[in-house]
Amino acid sequence: MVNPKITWCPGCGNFGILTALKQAVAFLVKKGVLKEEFVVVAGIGCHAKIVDYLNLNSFYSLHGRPIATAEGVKLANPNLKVIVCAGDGDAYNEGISHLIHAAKRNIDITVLVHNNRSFALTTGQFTATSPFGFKGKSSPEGSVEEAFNPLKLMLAAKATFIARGYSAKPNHLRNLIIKGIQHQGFSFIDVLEPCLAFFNTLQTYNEKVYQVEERDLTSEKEALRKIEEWEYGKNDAKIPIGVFYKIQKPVYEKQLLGNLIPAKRKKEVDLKKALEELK
Amino acid sequence: MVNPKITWCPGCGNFGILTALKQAVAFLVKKGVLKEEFVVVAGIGCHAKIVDYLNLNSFYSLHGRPIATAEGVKLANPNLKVIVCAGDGDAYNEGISHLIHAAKRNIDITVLVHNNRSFALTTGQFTATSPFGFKGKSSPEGSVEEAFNPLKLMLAAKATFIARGYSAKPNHLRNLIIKGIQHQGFSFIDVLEPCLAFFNTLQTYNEKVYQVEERDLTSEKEALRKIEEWEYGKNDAKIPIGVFYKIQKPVYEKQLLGNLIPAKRKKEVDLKKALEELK
Amino acid sequence: MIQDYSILIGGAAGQGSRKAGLIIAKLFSNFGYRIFIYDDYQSLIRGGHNFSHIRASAKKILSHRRKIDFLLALDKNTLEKHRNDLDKKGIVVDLPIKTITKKAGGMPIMENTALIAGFAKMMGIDWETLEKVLKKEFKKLQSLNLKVAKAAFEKTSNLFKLKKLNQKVLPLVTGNQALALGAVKAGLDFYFAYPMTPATGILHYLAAHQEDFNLGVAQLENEIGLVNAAIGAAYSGARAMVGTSGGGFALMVEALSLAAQSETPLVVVESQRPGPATGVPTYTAQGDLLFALTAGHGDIVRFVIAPGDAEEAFFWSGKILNLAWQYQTPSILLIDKEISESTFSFNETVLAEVQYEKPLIWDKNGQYQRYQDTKNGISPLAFPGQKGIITKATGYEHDEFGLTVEEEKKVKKMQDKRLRKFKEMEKAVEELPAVKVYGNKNAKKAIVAWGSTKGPAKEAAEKLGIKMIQPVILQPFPEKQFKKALKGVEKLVLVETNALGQLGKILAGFGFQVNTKILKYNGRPFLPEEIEEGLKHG
Amino acid sequence: MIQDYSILIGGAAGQGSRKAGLIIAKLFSNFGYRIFIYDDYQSLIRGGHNFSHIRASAKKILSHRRKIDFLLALDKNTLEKHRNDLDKKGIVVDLPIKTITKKAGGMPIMENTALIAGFAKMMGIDWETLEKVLKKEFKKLQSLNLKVAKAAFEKTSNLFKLKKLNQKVLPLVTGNQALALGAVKAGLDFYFAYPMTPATGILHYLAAHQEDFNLGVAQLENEIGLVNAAIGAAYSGARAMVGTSGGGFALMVEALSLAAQSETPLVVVESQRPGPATGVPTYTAQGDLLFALTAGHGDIVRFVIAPGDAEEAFFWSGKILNLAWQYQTPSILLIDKEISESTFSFNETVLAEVQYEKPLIWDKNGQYQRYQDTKNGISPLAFPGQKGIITKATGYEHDEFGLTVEEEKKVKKMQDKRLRKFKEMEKAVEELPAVKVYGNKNAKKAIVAWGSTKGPAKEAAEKLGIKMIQPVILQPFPEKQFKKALKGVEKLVLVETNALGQLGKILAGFGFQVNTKILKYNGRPFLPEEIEEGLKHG
Ligand SMILES: Cc1ncc(C[n+]2csc(CCOP(=O)(O)OP(=O)(O)O)c2C)c(N)n1
Ligand SMILES: Cc1ncc(C[n+]2csc(CCOP(=O)(O)OP(=O)(O)O)c2C)c(N)n1
Ligand code: SF4
Ligand code: SF4
Ligand SMILES: [Mg+2]
Ligand SMILES: [Mg+2]
Repeated sequence: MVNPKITWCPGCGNFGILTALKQAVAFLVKKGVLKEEFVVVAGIGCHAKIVDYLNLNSFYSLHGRPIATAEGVKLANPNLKVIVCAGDGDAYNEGISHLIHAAKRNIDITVLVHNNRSFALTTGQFTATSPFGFKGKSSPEGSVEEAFNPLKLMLAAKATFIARGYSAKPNHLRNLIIKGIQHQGFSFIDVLEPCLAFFNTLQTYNEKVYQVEERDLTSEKEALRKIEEWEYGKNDAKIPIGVFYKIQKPVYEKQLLGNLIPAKRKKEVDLKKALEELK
Repeated sequence: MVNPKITWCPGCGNFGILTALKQAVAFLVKKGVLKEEFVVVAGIGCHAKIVDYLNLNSFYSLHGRPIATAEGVKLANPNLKVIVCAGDGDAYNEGISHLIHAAKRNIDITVLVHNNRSFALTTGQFTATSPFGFKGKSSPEGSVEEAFNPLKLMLAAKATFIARGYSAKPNHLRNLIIKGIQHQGFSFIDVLEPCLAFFNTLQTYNEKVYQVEERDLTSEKEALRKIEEWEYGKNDAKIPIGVFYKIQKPVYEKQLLGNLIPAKRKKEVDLKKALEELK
Repeated sequence: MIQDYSILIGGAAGQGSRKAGLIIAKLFSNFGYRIFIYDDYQSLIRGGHNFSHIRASAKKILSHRRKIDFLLALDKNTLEKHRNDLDKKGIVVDLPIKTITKKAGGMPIMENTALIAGFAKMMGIDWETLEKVLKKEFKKLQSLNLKVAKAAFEKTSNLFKLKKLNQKVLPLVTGNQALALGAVKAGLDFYFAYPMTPATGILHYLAAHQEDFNLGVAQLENEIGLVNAAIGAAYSGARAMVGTSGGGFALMVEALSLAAQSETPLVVVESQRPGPATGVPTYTAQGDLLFALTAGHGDIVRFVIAPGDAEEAFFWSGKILNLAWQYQTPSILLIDKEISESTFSFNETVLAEVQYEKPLIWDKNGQYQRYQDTKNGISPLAFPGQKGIITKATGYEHDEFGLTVEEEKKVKKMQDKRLRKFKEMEKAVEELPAVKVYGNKNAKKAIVAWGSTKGPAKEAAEKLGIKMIQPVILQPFPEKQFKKALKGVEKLVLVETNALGQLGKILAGFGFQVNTKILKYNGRPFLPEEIEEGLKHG
Repeated sequence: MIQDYSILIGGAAGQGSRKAGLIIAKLFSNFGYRIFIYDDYQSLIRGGHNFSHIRASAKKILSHRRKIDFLLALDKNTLEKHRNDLDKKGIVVDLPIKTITKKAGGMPIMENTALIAGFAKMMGIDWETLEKVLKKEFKKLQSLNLKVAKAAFEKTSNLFKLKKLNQKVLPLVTGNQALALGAVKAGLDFYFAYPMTPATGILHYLAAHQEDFNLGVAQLENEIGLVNAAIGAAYSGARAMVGTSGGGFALMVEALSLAAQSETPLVVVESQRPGPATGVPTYTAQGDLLFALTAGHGDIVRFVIAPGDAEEAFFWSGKILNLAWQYQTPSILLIDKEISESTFSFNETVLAEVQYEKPLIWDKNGQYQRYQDTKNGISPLAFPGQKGIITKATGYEHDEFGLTVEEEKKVKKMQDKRLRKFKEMEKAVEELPAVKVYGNKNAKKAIVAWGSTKGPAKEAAEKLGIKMIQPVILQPFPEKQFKKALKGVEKLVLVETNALGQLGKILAGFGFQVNTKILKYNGRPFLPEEIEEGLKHG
C-alpha cells in the first residue's frame, strides 16, 4: 500500500528518481534479492516524500539524519539492503557529519542525494551546493557562499563508491543505483535534479550533462579529474555523470560485528563470569 | 590574570602549542595589533584548557562547537582576531559540520586543531584521525575505522589556508600561526601533538616530521601532493609540516555585512517605512 | 448589527490563493476594517489544497470563525471542501475568471486577480482603492494584472455597498513580522536562522529588510551551528536572536545550557507546530510548552514568554531581548504557527512601548571580571576589543574572572550568584504585565489560555460574559499576578491546543487547579465557537 | 559495636589511588564486608588530587561518611587535604613506601601496591587473601607487583585483627557496570555511545565484554549520529541503548521526539554531572531532572526511572529496556556520577529478577500495519527482512500503515492512539515497585529523595528513626503509590543535589507539598551526616 497521491510539482526531478529507484529494486528482486530486505530511509524535504510512494520497508527519519538512522538499520541487521534518500539540505547542511563519517567507516549502505541545490520544501533557500549569488528568500541579494563539490568531499572522506546521476536520465540512474547497491561498502550517488519551483536547472543540465566513460575506477587521481570537470555553482563546463570511483575495502559492520546479527542474536547471556571477575 | 596551575601531563604536546600561540600573539602585538582584539575560542578537551592559561579574551565553548562560536564572535565584530583551539574530537568528530562550512564560506578565523588523534580528556578513545587498530578503552580489540586526512577534507571544503604544524616544533608552529592569522580568510592548521597518556607519537613524529618547502601555494594539485605524502593512520612515510595551500578569496563577513559592525551599529531604526509597506 | 465578514478563498498550492487573500484583506483594511487572516496550507509546493480565511470586522478580532459569508474558489476542490461551512446567507462568488483572464490577455496565474477584482466590485469597493492596493502588491507584470482586474471589475455587477468605517487604516502584519520588528526596535543586531516552518518567515522578512534595518542576517549550516554563533555574537556585544520550530529548538538546547552557564544573552524564537518529531509541519499546536520551560541541562531559570497576537509579539519580542541582556540569560519567545503566520491588523501605538534598554555595562573601574560576584547576581558586561579589558566567558563552572573551578566552595559560590539572579528575574516578571485579564472581570467562571489560544478564548469569553485569563510570561511564573487574576473565580477552564494539557500541569505546580480542560490537538487552532460549545457542555 | 571502617586513599592523578582503593575494598570484601567506594577525581589526567573513600561495613551501606578511620596518602597533598577529617581515633598510614618499592626493585607506580600491602598487614589481612586479590588485579607486571607487596607486607607490623565476617563475598560493581549487566540480562543487542563522563564507563565495560555478551558496541561520530542509529537499529529489531551525560543528552532530544512519534523503543542512560553546560564534569549532581522529564518537542510521555544504587541500576536498567519495548517508547534511565562511578557490593539475588520480556510481536494475520489503531494504543511490532511484511516507520504524523497525513481527523486519531498508550504506561507504573519506603514506616516525619541521594538519605532516616520515601519511577509519576507512602506523614523534607529543588516542583504538580528543602549543589553527594544535621535544624 502506498500513498496514491504524489504531491511533487509537475516536472519535479524527484519523479525521475522514483522511477529509477523502483526499477533498480525491481531488477534486483528479479536477480533474487528478497523485496522485503530493502529498507529505504529518508530525511525531510520534498525528496523524502519518496518513501510514501514506495511499497518498501522504510523509515521516514529527521531532517539531516537519514544516514545515521540507516547506519543503525544496517548494523542491527547487516543482511538488509539499506538505501538512503537524502536531500542536499539533509546530507550537506544539517547532517554532513553523518555523511562524512559513514563514508569514512565504509558501512555498506547506498546514499542517494536528491540534489536540487536548494532547500525546496521550505520554499527555496540556498544550500551547500547552491551557486554563489543564489537568490532565495533568505538571500534576496544573492547568497555569498560558494558551493562545494560533494563528490570531492566524499573522495577525501574515503567513500569507496562515488557516482553522479541525473534525474532526467532515469535509465542511467537506475543502473547507477543497482551498481551502488551491489557495491560492498559505502556507495554515494549525487543525483542532480531540477527543482521547477525554486531552482530550475533543467535546461542547463540537459545541455551539459554527459555520460562519462567508466574506466580506471580504482584510481583516485582519475576520479578527481572527473569530479573536478564541473564545479557546483559554475556553469561553464560539461557535467559528467556515471561512476567515478569504486574500490574494494572491508566493510565496517563486518569488521565490527563479525558474523553477529544483533537483531537476531540469542538473548540469553550468562553473567556469572562477568560477576566473578568483579569479586 | 590566568590560571597559575597548568594541569596537562608533563611532556604533553599542548605545552608546545601554548608556547607557540603566546609567541605568535606577542609578535603580532609588537607589530601593532591590539592585544585585546584577540579572542581565543576553545572546545572541550585537554587542549581546551589553553584558554585558562592565556591572558587573552576567550570563550570556553562546548565540545564540538568552538568553530561555530568563533564564527559568531567574528561576525558580530569583524575587527577581532579570532583564533580557535579545537581538539581533533571537537573538529573532526562532534563538530565536523561547522569546520567544513566555516571553510566553505571562508570566514576570516584561524583554526588550530590540537590533533593528538584521540579523545584524551575522556581517557583515550579513537577519533577520526586515530589509526586503524587503535586500542583504546572503547576499542580494546583495536578500532575498525580508518583515519581520514583532515587536510584533504579542508581542501575539498575550499579552505583558503591549509597548514600542518607539530607541537614539538614551537618556533615553526609560531610562524604558521602568525601566517594563519595574517591570512585573510579561513585558516586551518592541523597541529600534530603527542598525547603522552593515550597515544604517544612523540618518537614517530620526531623521526618522520620534516619542514616542507613552501612554494606553489596557490596550486591545488601541488597542495594535494604534499597533503597526500602522509596518510593519517599510516606509519610509512615522512610527515611534511608547513603551509601547503594559500589562496586569496573574498571573505564571508565582508560579503555578508559590507562595512557593518553589528556589535557597534546604532540601535535606532525607523520602522515607519516598513509598516507603511504593510498597509 | 456589527460589521463582521468572513471570506474564504482557496485553491491549489501555486494558484496564489494566499496572496489573493492578503489583497482582499487589504481592501477591507483600506475601508477601515480590522483584519485577521488564517492561512491553511499543506506541506507541498504545487497542488493540494490551500486556503485563507479572512475575517474583516469593525472591532479588533484575533481569530477566524467557522461560518463563511463569501466563498471564493480558484479550483473545484475549494468549493467542495468548504461549501458546508457557508452561512445560510452566504454567497459563493462564482465568476467566469478563466474567460475573463484569457480575454484580457492575462496568464492563468492571474485568475486570482480577476477573482479579487470581481469580488471587490460585488462588495462595492471602488476601483481607486482596488487599483492602489493592486499596484502595491504586484510589482511584476503590474499593467497586465491591472488589465485583468479592470476587465473583471467591469464584468461583475455590484451587489453590496460595503460601509467605509471611520477608523485609521492599520498595517496588516503577521506574527513573524511583528516580532521581527519588535526585536529590531529593541536593538537587534544579528539574526541567525536555518529555515524551518513556521519560523522561516522571520528569516525571510529580516533578510529582505537587512539594509533598511542595518543589521546582520545569516543562514548557517544547521541549528547547532547558528545558535552557538549567536552566543559568540552576543559575547562580542551584538544582540543576537535565532528562530526555529520544535525540532530545530531541540537541537539548540545544549547551547541554551551554555548560555545559562556562561551568562550570555540569547533569544530563541520557538514557533511551535504539531509534534512529536516532524509531526504536521505546516499546522499549529502548543505542544512544546513543557519542553521549552525546562530545556537545557542543569539548574536554569530562563524567561519564557508567549505573546498572543501580533501586537503582543512585537511588544514581548522587544521586551525579551531587553530582558535577556539585562539578566544575561537565555530566553525563549514561545509562539506557534497560528501566531507566526496569521495576519493581524496592527495597532501602531504599541511602537512607542518598545525601546532599546541599556544593559549593565562595566564602568571600567579596577580589573574587569566577567563573573563579578555582585549582590543581585548580575555581573557587568564588557566586550572584547577594548584596551585594558580581558573578558573570559566559559561553559565550565568558574571563578569571577572566568577560570575553571572544581572546588566545592567555589562551585557553590557561582551557583549562588546565579540563584540570586534568578530571584531578580522573578521580581522583574511581577513588575511587567505578565498576566492579562479580559472579558467579564467579575465572573465566577474563567478560561485560562495562553499564546495563540488567547484570540478565540477572549472572543468566546466576551461573548459568554465570563472571564479570560492569559498568562503571558510563563517563566519565571508570575504567581502573584496570576493569583490576583483568579480572584473571585470559582470555576477555571483550561483551553489549549495540545493533548496533555501542558499549561494545566504548570499551574498545578503552583497550586492552581483547573476544573475542566478543553483540549484540541488536530493541528488546527481553536475557533471561538468551539470554545463556546465546550464551555456550555463542560 | 558494628564493624564500619572508613579508609581514604589519595594521590595525584596517575599515581593509581583509584585502583588502590578498589583493591583495598576487595580485601575487605573478601573478609565478608559490604563496600561502598566514593571516587573523587578532577578533570585532568596527571597531577592534581584524586581520592577514593572506601567504606567497609558489616551491613549494607550506600554512601560514605565524613569521618576517616585510616588515611593512606600517596602524596603530601592528600595528607594536608584530609587530615582534618580524620577521626579522633583515626590513623595515618604512613609507611616508607618509596624506600620499600625501590629496594624491592619496583617502579614508582608500584608505590600504591606497597601501601596496600602494608595496610593489609596492619589490619591483619592474611597474605593469601592479599596475594589472591593482587593476582587478579595486576595482570601486567604481576610478579614485580607481588614482590613489592611482599616486601611491604613484611616490613609493616600488624596492629589490628580485622574480623572475618560470616557473610557471602559479593562482587564489587559500579553503577555503570550494574546497569550494563541489567540491560544485557534483558536482551540488550546493541550499545551506542560517544565518550562522556560519567557515562563513559558503560561504553568501556561493554566494549571490553563485547564477545562475552555477544552484542554490538559502537562508538560513532557524535551523539546525534548515534542516537539516530540506535533508533534505526531498533526499527531493525535490535534492542538498542545509548549512554551519555547532560550535554550529550541535550543533543539527543530531537531524536527522542522522533522515537516518540515513530513509536520506536529507545533507552537513553543519562548520567548527570553538575551543569549547566560543561559545568563540573567529573563531579555529581541531580540537576537534569526537569529537563529529562520533558525532553523532546510535542506531547510525549516517556518512562523516566532513577535507580538509587547498583542493584537498582541493574534491576531498573533491565526493566526499562523491557518497558521501552513493550510500550514502544523512548525511555530514560536517569542516574548521576554518584551512581555511575561509585562502587557497591552487589547482591546477586537480584539477577533472577530481570529477564528478557517479549514485546508485542505481529501475529502475521492480514496485512501488516505498523501503527494499527488498537484498543490500548499498542500496535504489534514487525521488523524488516521478512517475506510479506512491509513496515513503514515515520516521524511525520501518519495513518495506520505509516503514510503521512495532515487532515485534522487523521491527525487526532493517531494522537488519541498514543494517548491511550500513555494511559497503559501509567497503569504499568502502578504495578511496579515505583516508590520505595525505608526507615521507620510509622514516622510522622519523612525524607523524600531520589536517585543517588537514596543512599545517604536512607542512612540518615534509619539513624534518626524517621521515614524515607524514594520515588524510583518519575514518569509516569506513581501518584497512588506515592500517596500511600505519604500516609501518616506530617512533615516532608526534600533532599536532593540540585539548586532548584527539582523533585519538589514535580511533587507540587501532583499536589504533594514539601515542608522543608535540604539542597546541596557543590558537585558533591550528600553525606548522611549532612542530612542528619539538616534535619535537626530544619
Ligand atoms: C532540524 C530541522 N531543521 C529544519 C527543518 C525544516 N526543513 C524541512 S525540509 C528542509 C529543507 C529540505 O532541503 P533538502 O534536504 O535539500 O530537501 P528538498 O526539499 O530540497 O528535497 C528544512 C530545512 C526540519 N524539518 N528539521
Ligand atoms: C556533547 C559532548 N559530548 C561529549 C563530551 C565529553 N568530552 C569531553 S572532552 C571530550 C573529548 C575531547 O577530545 P578532543 O577534542 O580530541 O580533545 P583532547 O582531550 O584530545 O585534547 C569528550 C568526548 C562533552 N563534553 N560534550
Ligand atoms: S518544490 Fe522543487 S523539489 Fe519540491 S516538489 Fe516542487 S519541483 Fe520538486
Ligand atoms: S592526556 Fe594527553 S593530551 Fe591530555 S594532558 Fe595528558 S598528554 Fe596532554
Ligand atoms: Mg534540496
Ligand atoms: Mg584529541
